[in-house]
Amino acid sequence: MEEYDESGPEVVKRFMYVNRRAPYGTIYALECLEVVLVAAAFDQDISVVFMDDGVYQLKKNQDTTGIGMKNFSKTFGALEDYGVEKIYVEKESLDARGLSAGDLVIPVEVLAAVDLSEIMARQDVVISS
Amino acid sequence: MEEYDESGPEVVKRFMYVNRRAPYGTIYALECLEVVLVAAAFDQDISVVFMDDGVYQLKKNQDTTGIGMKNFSKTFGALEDYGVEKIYVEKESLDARGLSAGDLVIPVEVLAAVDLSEIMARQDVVISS
Amino acid sequence: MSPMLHLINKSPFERTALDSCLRLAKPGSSILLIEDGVYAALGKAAHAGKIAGRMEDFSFYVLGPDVAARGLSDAALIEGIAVVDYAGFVDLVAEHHVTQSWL
Amino acid sequence: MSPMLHLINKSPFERTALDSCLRLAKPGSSILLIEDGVYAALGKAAHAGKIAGRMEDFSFYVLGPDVAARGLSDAALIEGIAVVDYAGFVDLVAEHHVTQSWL
Amino acid sequence: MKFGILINEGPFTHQASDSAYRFAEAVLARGHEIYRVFFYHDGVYNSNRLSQPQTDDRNLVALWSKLGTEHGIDLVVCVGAALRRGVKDEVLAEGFRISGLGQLVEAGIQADRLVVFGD
Amino acid sequence: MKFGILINEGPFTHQASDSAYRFAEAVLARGHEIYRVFFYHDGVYNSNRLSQPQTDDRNLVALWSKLGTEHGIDLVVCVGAALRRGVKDEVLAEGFRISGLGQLVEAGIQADRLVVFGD
Repeated sequence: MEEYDESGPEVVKRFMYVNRRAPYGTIYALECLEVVLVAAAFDQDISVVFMDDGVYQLKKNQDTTGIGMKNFSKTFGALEDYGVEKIYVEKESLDARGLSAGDLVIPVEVLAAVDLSEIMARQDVVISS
Repeated sequence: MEEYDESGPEVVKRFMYVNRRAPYGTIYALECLEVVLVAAAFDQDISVVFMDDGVYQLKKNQDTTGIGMKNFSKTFGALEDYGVEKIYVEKESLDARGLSAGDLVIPVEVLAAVDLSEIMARQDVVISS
Repeated sequence: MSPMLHLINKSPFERTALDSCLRLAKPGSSILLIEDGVYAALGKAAHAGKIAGRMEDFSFYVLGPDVAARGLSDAALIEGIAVVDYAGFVDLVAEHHVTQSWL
Repeated sequence: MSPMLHLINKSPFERTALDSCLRLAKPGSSILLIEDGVYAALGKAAHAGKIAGRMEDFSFYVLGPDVAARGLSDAALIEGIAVVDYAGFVDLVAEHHVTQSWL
Repeated sequence: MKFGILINEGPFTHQASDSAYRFAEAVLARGHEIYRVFFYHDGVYNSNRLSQPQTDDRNLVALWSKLGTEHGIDLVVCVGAALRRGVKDEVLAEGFRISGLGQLVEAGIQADRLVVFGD
Repeated sequence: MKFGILINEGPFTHQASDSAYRFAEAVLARGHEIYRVFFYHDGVYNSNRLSQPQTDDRNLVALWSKLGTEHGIDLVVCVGAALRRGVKDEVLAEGFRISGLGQLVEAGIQADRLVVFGD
């Protein structure tokens, strides 16, 4: 019985995936996206956060032909199809970089740190890389 | 003839090894020390620099028993035996960390950034990690 | 809901993880400094004000074995930071609803 | 002696490599921004003043392929930074007596 | 209480694996259970049985292998991250198994706490 | 002019190996010579022939192997760094050789320029 309670479909946790790293300089951005795409298949409450240099992952017009790496920024567009709808970007991080929501490849919810803080505090699992 | 000129003992270059990372959190400090000990066997002009968090490599009283890693800070004492005598520490980095030369495991030459800058500019090879 | 535990493993001199954590963590949370993050606990270092100024918002902890490894056992830590060992680390994780690592 | 070439591959938002380089590099040196270091070249970002204020001391370069990869080809770079490709990177290394990477 | 552990970095280069190992030992000593240790990113290198540190250094692959075997802890290496980094069954140390990212998500669901160690 | 290259990080996780590879290609295209590429720290992982990235991704081990073989470039993997990380002859890709740190110092002496790529 206990095992059923734990693994049954009614166990829904709030998972937050936090992206604080720029793309291409390291692989963390790409491999975190791979986790999120897999996680979307589970019936859990998922949110994805981009803050600090992580906001650069979503910058429009990436063209990686000159560095020989895959341009994975287009894959963010698939998040909606995968049912991942809570995509938050910290306003302070955008501002510091002279960016705004219009510079990003997908529509996101831009939140001030104080509001993002409230959402973070409500999570059950926070995964960062 | 040209080959002799290049590989003969009279080719002496100024090598500088730059340490900017704290010990234990990453392996760079230890593996850079391994390079310096090997480099000492070559008849070249060697200097070793500690700046930024690299100055923490030389902090006295390291005791790694609780983290299960080798305490390699004692090995810095061997540098002199290996003939490595130019050991520079940036004064600004020490000051920012509330440290002074007396806190370090070996005697070093403490230099202001402006003076270290002159020595750096005279090198032939700079190796960092 | 119980407060969060935040883990910082980066030196405040080299990375901005601590700054981001202090900006985003909800007051009432706990912050544990491990690995190179322990340098943030030093009372005499230039960044000491960052933590000293937030003592009323957060409970600060530092991992003793990482402090000792770095030769800082005799250094003055910022007043009010509690030193824990690995067992204390486990207890902190257990006592808080969720743990976030600021990598 | 010809001046040095300094390589910066870290974002100025996350690491202090650029600060240390600007403190230690001898005026007259060249500084090339590569990889995540190219974010330091953005005219609109908060750190722009760090480089803009040192234009008389150093020659600044940025690696174009890394700029394009990060979607910054249409972004305004700080005035006076020259964009080079990998061939230009090689030429810069060849023209300077020694290259130092601020890892 | 059931703990999950995520390790993002390989042995030696970053302290992550060392910290996670000491944490795991303390979890068990405290009477808790470890539901799973998941190795992602460069963390997959922790399962490479060819690793041969100097004799006076700790052998993290052997330590994890032993901890996993002796306590029946599920040590899971991410297949995607492992393939690109050249970690395959032919070099996999005892006690580890290679599987998909779903195992990480499942650990997040099943464990009461998930702790991430990385760079 | 003779160039030496030092690579401190493994493939994929950091851009270092990618940058160094593009730089090496440009060095050759400019008519210069590459005296040696030395792989240190996690850079030793660049020589692991088991690396199998996704088919639409670049294969850095294969790229280095090919560049070294076709242009006769000396690709040296540090033995000490490699042993602790489990990179041994049995997984070494073609064109690489394992040797000591003296080879790095020698590259510094013999090459006109040494460029370091890392984290």
